[in-house]
Amino acid sequence: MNTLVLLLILFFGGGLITYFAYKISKIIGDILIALIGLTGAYLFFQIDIHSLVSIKLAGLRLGLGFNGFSWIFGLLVAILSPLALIYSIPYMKGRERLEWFYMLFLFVIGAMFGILMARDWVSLFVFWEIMTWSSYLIVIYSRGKGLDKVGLKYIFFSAVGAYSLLTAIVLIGATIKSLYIGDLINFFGVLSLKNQLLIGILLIIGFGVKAAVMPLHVWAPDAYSSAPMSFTSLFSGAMSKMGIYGLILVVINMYLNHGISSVGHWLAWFGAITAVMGTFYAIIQDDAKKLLAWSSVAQLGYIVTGIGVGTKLAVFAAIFLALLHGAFKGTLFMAVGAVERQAGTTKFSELRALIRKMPYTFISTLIAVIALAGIPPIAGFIGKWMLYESLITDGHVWLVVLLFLASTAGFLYSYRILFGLFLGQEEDDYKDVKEAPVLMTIPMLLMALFLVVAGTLPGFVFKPIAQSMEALGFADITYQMSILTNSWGDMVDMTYVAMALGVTFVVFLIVITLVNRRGTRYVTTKDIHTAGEPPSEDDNYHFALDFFKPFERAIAPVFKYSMTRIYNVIGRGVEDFFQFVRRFYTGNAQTYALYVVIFFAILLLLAKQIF
Amino acid sequence: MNYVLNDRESAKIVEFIKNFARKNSLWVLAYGTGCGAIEIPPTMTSRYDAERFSVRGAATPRQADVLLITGYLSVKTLKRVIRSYEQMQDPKYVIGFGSCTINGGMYWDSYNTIKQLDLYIPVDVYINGCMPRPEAVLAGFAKLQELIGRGQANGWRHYKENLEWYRQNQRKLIKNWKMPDYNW
Amino acid sequence: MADLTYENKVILEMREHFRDKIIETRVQRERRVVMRTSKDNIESVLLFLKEKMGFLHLSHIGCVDWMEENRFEIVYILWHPQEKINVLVKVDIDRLNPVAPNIDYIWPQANTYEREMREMFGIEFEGLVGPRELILEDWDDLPPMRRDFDTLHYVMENYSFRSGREDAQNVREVIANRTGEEIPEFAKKYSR
Amino acid sequence: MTFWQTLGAVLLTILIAFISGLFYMGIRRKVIARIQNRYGPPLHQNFLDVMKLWSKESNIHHGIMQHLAPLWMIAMGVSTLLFIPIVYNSTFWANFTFKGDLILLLYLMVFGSLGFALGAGQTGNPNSAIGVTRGLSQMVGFEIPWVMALIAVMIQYKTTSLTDLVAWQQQHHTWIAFQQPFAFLAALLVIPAMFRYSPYDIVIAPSELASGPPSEFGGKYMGLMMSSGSIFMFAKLALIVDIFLGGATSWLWMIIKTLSLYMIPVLWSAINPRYRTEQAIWSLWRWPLIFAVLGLIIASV
Amino acid sequence: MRNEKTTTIYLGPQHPGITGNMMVKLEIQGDTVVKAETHIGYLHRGFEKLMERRNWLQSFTIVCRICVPEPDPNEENYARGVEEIEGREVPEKARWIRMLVLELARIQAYLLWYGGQSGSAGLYTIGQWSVGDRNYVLDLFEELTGGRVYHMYIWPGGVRRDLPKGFKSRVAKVMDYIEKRLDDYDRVMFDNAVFQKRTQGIGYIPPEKAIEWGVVGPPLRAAGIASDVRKDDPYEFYDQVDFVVPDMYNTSDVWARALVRRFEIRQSINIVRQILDKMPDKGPVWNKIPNPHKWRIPRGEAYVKTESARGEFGYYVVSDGSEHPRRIHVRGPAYVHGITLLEKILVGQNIADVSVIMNSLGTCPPEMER
Repeated sequence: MNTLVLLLILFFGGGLITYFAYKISKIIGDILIALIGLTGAYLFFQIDIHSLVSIKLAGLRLGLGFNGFSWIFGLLVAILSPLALIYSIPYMKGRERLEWFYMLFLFVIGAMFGILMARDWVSLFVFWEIMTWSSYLIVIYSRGKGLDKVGLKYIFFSAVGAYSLLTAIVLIGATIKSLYIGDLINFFGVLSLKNQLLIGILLIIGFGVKAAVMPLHVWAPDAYSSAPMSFTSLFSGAMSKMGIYGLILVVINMYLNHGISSVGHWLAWFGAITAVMGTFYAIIQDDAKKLLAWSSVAQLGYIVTGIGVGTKLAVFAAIFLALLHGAFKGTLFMAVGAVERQAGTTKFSELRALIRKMPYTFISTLIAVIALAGIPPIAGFIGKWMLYESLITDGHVWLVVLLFLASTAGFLYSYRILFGLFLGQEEDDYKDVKEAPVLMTIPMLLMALFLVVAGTLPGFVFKPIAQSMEALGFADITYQMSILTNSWGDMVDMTYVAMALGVTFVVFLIVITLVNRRGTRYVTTKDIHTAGEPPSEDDNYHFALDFFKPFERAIAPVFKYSMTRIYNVIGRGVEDFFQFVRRFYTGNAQTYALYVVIFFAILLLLAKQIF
Repeated sequence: MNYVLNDRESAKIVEFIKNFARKNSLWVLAYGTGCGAIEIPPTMTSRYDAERFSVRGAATPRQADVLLITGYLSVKTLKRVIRSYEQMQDPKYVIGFGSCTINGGMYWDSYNTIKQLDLYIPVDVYINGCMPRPEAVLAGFAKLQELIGRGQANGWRHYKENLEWYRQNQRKLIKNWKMPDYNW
Repeated sequence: MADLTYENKVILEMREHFRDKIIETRVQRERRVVMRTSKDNIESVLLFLKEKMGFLHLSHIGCVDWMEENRFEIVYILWHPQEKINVLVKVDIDRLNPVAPNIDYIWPQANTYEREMREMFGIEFEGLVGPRELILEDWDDLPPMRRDFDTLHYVMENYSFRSGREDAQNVREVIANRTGEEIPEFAKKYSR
Repeated sequence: MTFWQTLGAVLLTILIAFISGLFYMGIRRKVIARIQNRYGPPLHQNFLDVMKLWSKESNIHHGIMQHLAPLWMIAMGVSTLLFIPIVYNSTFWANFTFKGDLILLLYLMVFGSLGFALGAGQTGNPNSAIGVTRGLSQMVGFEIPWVMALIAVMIQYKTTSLTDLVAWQQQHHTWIAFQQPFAFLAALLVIPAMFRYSPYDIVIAPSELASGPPSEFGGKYMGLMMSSGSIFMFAKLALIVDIFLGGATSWLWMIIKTLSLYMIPVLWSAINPRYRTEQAIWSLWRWPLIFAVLGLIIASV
Repeated sequence: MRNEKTTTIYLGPQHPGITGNMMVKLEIQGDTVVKAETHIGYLHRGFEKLMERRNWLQSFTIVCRICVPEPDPNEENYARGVEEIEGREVPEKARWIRMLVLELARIQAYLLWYGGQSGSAGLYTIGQWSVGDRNYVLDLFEELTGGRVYHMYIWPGGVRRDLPKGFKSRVAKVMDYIEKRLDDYDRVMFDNAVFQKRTQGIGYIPPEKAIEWGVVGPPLRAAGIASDVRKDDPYEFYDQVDFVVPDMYNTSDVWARALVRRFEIRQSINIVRQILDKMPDKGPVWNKIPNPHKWRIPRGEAYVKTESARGEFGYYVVSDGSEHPRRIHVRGPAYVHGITLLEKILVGQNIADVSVIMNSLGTCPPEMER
């Protein structure tokens, strides 16, 4: 049998088998899902890129098969999913309805592979819906308080996305009489401008929901933080990339390759604003999960900007960032999950000083956060460097400024994750906390290791990206093992960066450790400068609440200003729309229902005009 | 000539350099314990300018070298002084400032001030007077520098070695000993 | 002699309003009016002075221990910001059962004075909120401002003194050793 | 260039930067003392301070991150220095200047502060944490005009490489400060914030936070911090000299230019009180930002 | 139980931002103070108890040590309290000299305040200048009294000794110098936009509550209420000199308090000049007291008050007719300002402003501590 089909069968069939396996015995189920995850990764690497499965069904020509470009996203899913599954085993231990959870989990993975394999719109849509519904069920799986609202928000926005996808597919079918994705790409230039814009924008809305682009991001923070962390690492790390995959398909393959760049530029602006706002929201969160969720929104903003700009280096950077985001956000969500499992909460105001209790989690978090903040020599810097250079050399000055604002402000929440969870005043409350089980730390450490290696020798990651870029239609993709260059010919040699930092660090580590070694001693965090006053039991010396209050005060006017800016761009009355969007946050079911109805009405109107 | 320094001589040279650096960089803990604190600003500011003798303030005990006990110590302050002193990094020096630190001064019969500072923390230099003029304070610092240069300002070592005796004295006064333990 | 009309007016008005509840009134000097009342009436007297007479400002609350007469005398000193007059309201408290009414709802700063008196004299104020310790820490002896607390005795028990001037007995010799000065024969006897 | 030559140049660069940085600090103390009607400490006072700190006999730390904290600083200071061209057209002093560009430097310069912030966080001192939040907030404040000024320069001269910028200025016998005055003004206005001198000394703020993040650092940790501070200070000054003031053809010129540049924040700080955090951010988002926007508009037109 | 909702920060006793040796325990949320608690007692040496053991003359050496930055109002209060109970006359010249000393003390206290206020806002240059210039005033004191800080000069019955030769001209010279320097301070401190931003609108005391809350001195005048003991309850010859009590700076924030002090230090310089003019050249300066060991003060009591640089300084002196004071209770301005008032107005302020507010209220621990 073809490996492609085998892969799908493995996950969908495996999902069903897992369901029954968990009914029989938890241990068998655990072993089974680990096996399925690893087998999936193994099978993925056995896939021949050129193999294609064609099915004729009711007059429709359907096709399954990777191309060079979707393969790179498949790589992300294939590597992240077994790690997430293995991590999930200890993480989910003791929860109820595991069979249900794992079945959906495997369905999501299978559906993601399906989306990437789909060569036609119908199968893409089918897998898209499977992915959406399975993930929706996982989001509401924990049955927590307020989850119905979160789930409603998520499914509502997914529905909006699905309807626009569906409308677009119907439009495509009506205009070019073929549901093959390749056909649309090839004949896109033939379409009238109206159809080009309509189809493209409907598709962008459809994919943009999953990529959490600015006005469509509302669901993301809550959904990311509500799902079990083992799933969120995949949810944010890989599943959001399905949206990115779709956006690349639309923006690069359809528009850019046919000479339309303005849509992309608009998208780039949306992306940059998403990055800034996501960052600002992340800064004011008190919950590590929420913070990471908002940070995901911000990071996806960078990627969307890169795609929107659409130059060679920018798209390269976007794909690189997309892969890295999978790695570091996966790590971070796993780490937060580990903290949640071990310490019982993820609130910054409650947690403190876990570094001595959970050193491995700390190390992987540290590396992932450095990657997230884009500080050399960890890999995150490379993605940011390429993105900035591509924007600067291409003259997108204001986009760079926005992204720089987002990334500098990103240091604030980067620090907060590390400080809030791992540093600060040690208290007896958490003295019994132990390091997470090995099965949880190993996936995190593996990904952290990957980030370090990719920072010094990014060529390993560049290689598949270059291949996929060629599949996208970019010619002459050159890359070197560790040297980055922009189109002006300026370059950065990552080995020198790593060497300069590493050698100095190690040399002085030796110096500072050896000098006066006998006089160096550890003291507890109670022995601090409290102005001479002996610390008392009743007082809290850990500074966690309203961490960035002065910054919040400083950006409060900017906040307001940029919100209105966005809504001006959308082109509606400021006040009305502000009120209108605020309703999403209210979680009132009627408003969502109303919105669905209105949306349908608009769709119908549009459809009437076209057909 | 082929003269090689032996261990003792080289240790001596290292010690000399260390003492030279220590005596020429005295960071004073910003702690006005008693009324003598009023003469510290003049000492530090433009007319007397202690900084030309390499004396400057430090905000926290971790960075400070010199603890200046400016005058009488009440029992409540003694507890904080001990904590501040123990948080300072070796080598550290104490200057007792004013007659109150020497023998209780004019508060000799007060129920709340200590009468003899060196029972509780080791004192390297006393400056007498009530209050000592800034010149006297500078002279005290000069004396301390001289002692450090000769390697004789060893109060901190003495404190470490006789910790039991000091603790006993301290605990006699401080009834509620509620402080974190320092792993000496 | 200056014109003491307002000082007398205060006394008259207080006499009129409180009648025999005001025990003793006199004009001590210009701008100083002294009156005495009893423990039960002190709150109403102070409230009246503040609300009706315009003595808005509480300058001071003092306490004197008249041990021989077995009483504490609490003095509330008020200030009239317009008429520029201090009034001293005195009240006596039994020394064996020192309880006084709390007035920090009238003037918030009275709280500190009362805490101080509680600590220094052991006077309890009914319903006084605030940490017990103001100045002293872990004090377990008599309240120190009471007349029967002997501070010298306490000092002798708890502190040790540097013995006399023994440390300075050989001052002359020390100086002589340092400077190389010759001490004349006659002076050696007195050099201590 | 053999390996040993490169290594020698690297070590010499670090050493010279270290020594001149400490002397600059000494000069600063002296200048401020003179402004304050005082005689001031000797110029070499900072060397003695560093020596004394290294000779401390007991050093405490609250955990591994505090132990590592100064190392991040020194790693950052040294690497930043190595990627900055010091002497124009010199193969010996080239160090790593051809191996990195401005964007790298921008991010490299954050490495140390964030690492140090982690160490300060582990001490558990609330003052340290507050200081860190203030520092990070202020960083957002000054990075925006600073980055915009740099972008203006980059797009005007179509290069992100420092070496190219220096070469352009040396070949045209002019300074970018004259060519791009608005960007230079913006950069000049944020220098006090970059050095955290008054009125932007909100991180250390003795009378509010008791010296803030470094409040638990003493002994060798403080000593290493002072050393790295001097190197990093020199690197920052050299960076601005390279971008705006035409670089230098010899070490002497570099020292003259950096020292005169350094006097600007020093003199400015002597007569200014401290801002509150949000005031600091907004003061940086006012004039510096306006100048930076002007520079950017001029550069992109 | 630990309170997780706030973070505790100790401001003092060992802290560069605290005035003297006291502690303000701040509960903060973000960087906003939600609760402040003043703790004192670090400087308590029980001088009120000690005075009960000393005789009337010995006590006079203790009173000046009550408030370190400005000891002279204490001496003045003590002397006048004793004189009031005993009915002792003071020679005219002594009263002029007392005024001179009090005003010089006020000037040096304000100069020290310049340093504290600007230092707490991070402007160290002013502190270096003004504390340095303060030495010139202290030199005058040294010449007159023999002590830089503790003068022990004003005592019951007069002052301890007459003015040295040529003292008046030296005082006038120092006054000229300081007046010139004040303009420099203005340029760097009051004209500085950053300093204005840091002080305007913080530490607000509602003027309608100010009297009730026990605010005195410059903070009260900064609330627009012209209240000054020198005018309200004149002592010595203050009714014969010409000066203005400022009520035009009435925003009642730190900035207004700074302006009030800036105005008043110039007023004091003026008063000193007037005193130098009006002081008689000749005459006794001390009405001699009997043998101190047998010096009994008749039974009685007195509440005397003096305007110090920080506000009304009151002494409640009680004598039981013996050689020793029965009770001397001190009412310092900081006793109210530093505890209840500070705790009240710190709530809602930024931690960056705590030290600034504290300095503007003139919090001085030694006098609160007794």
